[in-house]
Amino acid sequence: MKASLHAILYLLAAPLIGGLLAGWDRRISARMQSRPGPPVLQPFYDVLKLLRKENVVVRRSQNFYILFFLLFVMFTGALFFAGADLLLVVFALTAAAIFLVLGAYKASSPYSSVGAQRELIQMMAYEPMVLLTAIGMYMVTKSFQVQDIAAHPTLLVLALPGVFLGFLYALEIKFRKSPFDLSSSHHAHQELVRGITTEFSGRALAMIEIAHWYETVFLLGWVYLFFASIPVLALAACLLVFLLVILTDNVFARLKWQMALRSAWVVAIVLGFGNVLVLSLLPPP
Amino acid sequence: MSPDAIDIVPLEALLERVKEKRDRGCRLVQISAARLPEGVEVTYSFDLKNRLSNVRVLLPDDGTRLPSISAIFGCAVLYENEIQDLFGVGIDGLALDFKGKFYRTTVRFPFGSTKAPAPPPAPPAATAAAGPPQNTN
Amino acid sequence: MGYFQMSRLALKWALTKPPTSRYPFEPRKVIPGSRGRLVFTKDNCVYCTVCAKRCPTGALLVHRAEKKWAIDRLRCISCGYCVEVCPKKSLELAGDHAAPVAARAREFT
Amino acid sequence: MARTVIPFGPQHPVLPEPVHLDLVIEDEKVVEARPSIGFIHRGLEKLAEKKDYNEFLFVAERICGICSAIHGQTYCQAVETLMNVSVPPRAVYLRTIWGELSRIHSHLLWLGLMADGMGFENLFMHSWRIRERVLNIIEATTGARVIFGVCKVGGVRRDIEPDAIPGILAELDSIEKDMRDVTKVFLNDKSVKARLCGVGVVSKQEAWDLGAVGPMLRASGVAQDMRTLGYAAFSDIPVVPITRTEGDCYARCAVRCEELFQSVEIIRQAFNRIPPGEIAIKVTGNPAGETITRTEQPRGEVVYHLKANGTKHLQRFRVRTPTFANLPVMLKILPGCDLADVPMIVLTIDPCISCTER
Repeated sequence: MKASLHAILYLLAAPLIGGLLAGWDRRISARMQSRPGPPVLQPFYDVLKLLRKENVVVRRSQNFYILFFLLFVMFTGALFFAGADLLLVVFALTAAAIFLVLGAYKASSPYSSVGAQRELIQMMAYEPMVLLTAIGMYMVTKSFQVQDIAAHPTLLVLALPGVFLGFLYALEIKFRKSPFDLSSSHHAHQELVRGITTEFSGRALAMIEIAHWYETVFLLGWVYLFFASIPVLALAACLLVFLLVILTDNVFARLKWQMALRSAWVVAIVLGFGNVLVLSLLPPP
Repeated sequence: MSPDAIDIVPLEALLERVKEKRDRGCRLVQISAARLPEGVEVTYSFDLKNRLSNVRVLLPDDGTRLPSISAIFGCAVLYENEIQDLFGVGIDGLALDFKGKFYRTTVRFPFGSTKAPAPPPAPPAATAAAGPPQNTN
Repeated sequence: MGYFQMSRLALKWALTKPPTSRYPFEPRKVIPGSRGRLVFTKDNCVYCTVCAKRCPTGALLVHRAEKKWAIDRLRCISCGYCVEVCPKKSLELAGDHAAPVAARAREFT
Repeated sequence: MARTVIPFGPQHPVLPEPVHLDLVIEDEKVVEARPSIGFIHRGLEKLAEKKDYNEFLFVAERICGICSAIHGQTYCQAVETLMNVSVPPRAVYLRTIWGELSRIHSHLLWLGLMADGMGFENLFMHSWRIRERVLNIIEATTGARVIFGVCKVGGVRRDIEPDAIPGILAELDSIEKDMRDVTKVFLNDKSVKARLCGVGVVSKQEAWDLGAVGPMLRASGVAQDMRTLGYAAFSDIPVVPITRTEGDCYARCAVRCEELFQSVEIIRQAFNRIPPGEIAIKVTGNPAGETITRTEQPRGEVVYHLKANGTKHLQRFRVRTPTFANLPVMLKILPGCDLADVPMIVLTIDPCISCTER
């Protein structure tokens, strides 16, 4: 009962929180760039406007994939906040991303298909680290269930410092922010125009935006898990991680895919796998 | 620039002269054409150690074609296409021929043409694109 | 450290007031000496048409007989050539800029 | 292997200039780049037949929005050569100062575009913030921000009052400090270096043979700068060309970064030495003869070829802009690079297509 309540709460509140976070992100980035930036509610205005826009598509079916992308992202988050199996959550997230990629391929524009290829590469880059995070959490708590992990009495980050750092790295890729904004960036100034989202407009683009908001909250929820035993600390950690993401977004050039892939795997192996290895060698407490 | 730095050569000697410049290690600075009453004058400027030297040929208005120097200086292609599009000069042996599509001008050969006059009927847009009449003068 | 070279500048500016101004709400600061709107003073003008003849864009129109002076704001490039050639000093460039206009039209004075 | 054609331009967010490239890519390697330009040919050279040589100055200044100051200056120099006019020394110094200010603003603009091309928004905004301060100096001294409109045949239109000079120099010091902060990121940041180093390498010989000019040529190790010809006040203020040897995008970026400070230094010296006196002399008569005048624009060597026959209209007005000379090099180094490198390579020639097509 409590689990489904959490899931419903997530489905209702996440877009609001995610949108506000996006607004603050734009605001803080703007200040770092020496300009005032838009109102905090701007992301909501944008989405409301997009919803009223004419729907221009290359192929009608491309928007169908986007609908599923949004639904799967919502489903992933709901699973997570309902306290379900972490592995299931990881694969649901992957499925969601695949729908976005399929939609981009369907649009058959050179920009969006190269963007889709890059998105697949990015998925390859962060997927190992995300899985290692799930495994690391299992090794400490002996459970894949999110509710058990959240209820674990110790601070997970103490046992999983490497995994946590590695997860932050994956988070950067997942947020599609500089230096990993290669498949699609928040602004169009790149060689692929807007990459994977180039050919989406109107309602489909609004759905992609909303999906990002859901994703943001869900991923920050994952950060929360690392500190779950002390809720205040956990919330502060989420906020700090969010600020860190904004800062890195502002102090990095876009990396090329080769370097993004290589660095992500190095991080996954050294920090993630190393941490898990150490845990498995230590005698159980 | 003193005018004596311009070396006026007959058309046949052009390639040889240009090759000579190339062998001396010159850089092609520019190729410029100018319409004179008797034809089109093409000037090739070269630079070596910040000193400019020029080679000039005159193309009479009887459809004489200009040999391309793009085999000697690769970068001449752009200049030669420009001359072809603006002055209507036929050029032989272009390494990359845009076939009159280098500049999409509304008026074909705005500086006239050395070829026999057979311009395609100018679209009515050509006169409109010249801008509204000026009230000066 | 090779990465994060920008962070000092970014953090510094995050805490500093942005140097931009919110333009339509805050009027632009006029820099003295700026070449802005062309201002015509009728008093001295003898309608000699020199300004109209010299204007590089043909923005000016002067009717000698009807004693009319006109400007097309969209054509004017604020170059100041007319100001220079005016024998009676009836033209000058103000520091502020002309209000936006949407269509080509001559303002008659 | 899948071949895809990626259209790049004429309207593309990386490069808001009308040049079109069909990039044939295999995976993400560019195997072929087919150019087409000519979308905005304005026929400015032809316009010389309609405008007299004094009016035409306004056209020459509008060949390009960014290098406008030096276009105007070069045009005046060329006409003055034809008419045997010697310009008062104060005017010559003022031209030099404005020319160098325009170099600073052009390079800052370019640095911003470059940062934006590699997805470094913050650096882009800061480069342009500093550029805005330079533009304020330019507006206060010339009356306009981009098209200066201060040169005229025989001198300049405006003077910089002696009491304004200390203020300008103080502002310049502060701008210099700001520029140090930003160029430090361009030159040292690892993520920037990862995008620039080893990308689009042009050897010294290649650059020379393909007729490259300006920072493009200097970055490949050729010490060529038209300012060493000693036009304007450069006969009194010596300029040592800034060169690098790598010939890659990083070298081109570094050359421009260093030129910013070189220009600041030139402006300081010019203000120190500026002689008092007239700023223009009256010019009568019409030009006659022929001249080829070369000056150094922010983007490289610009060539003005003027022919006049003693009437008030020029017989032939022809400009070879630096971008035009750099295009062949760009086309040469595009094949073989990554798709992500294309913006870097296209931007490092500092393309100004409006200049190119006139």
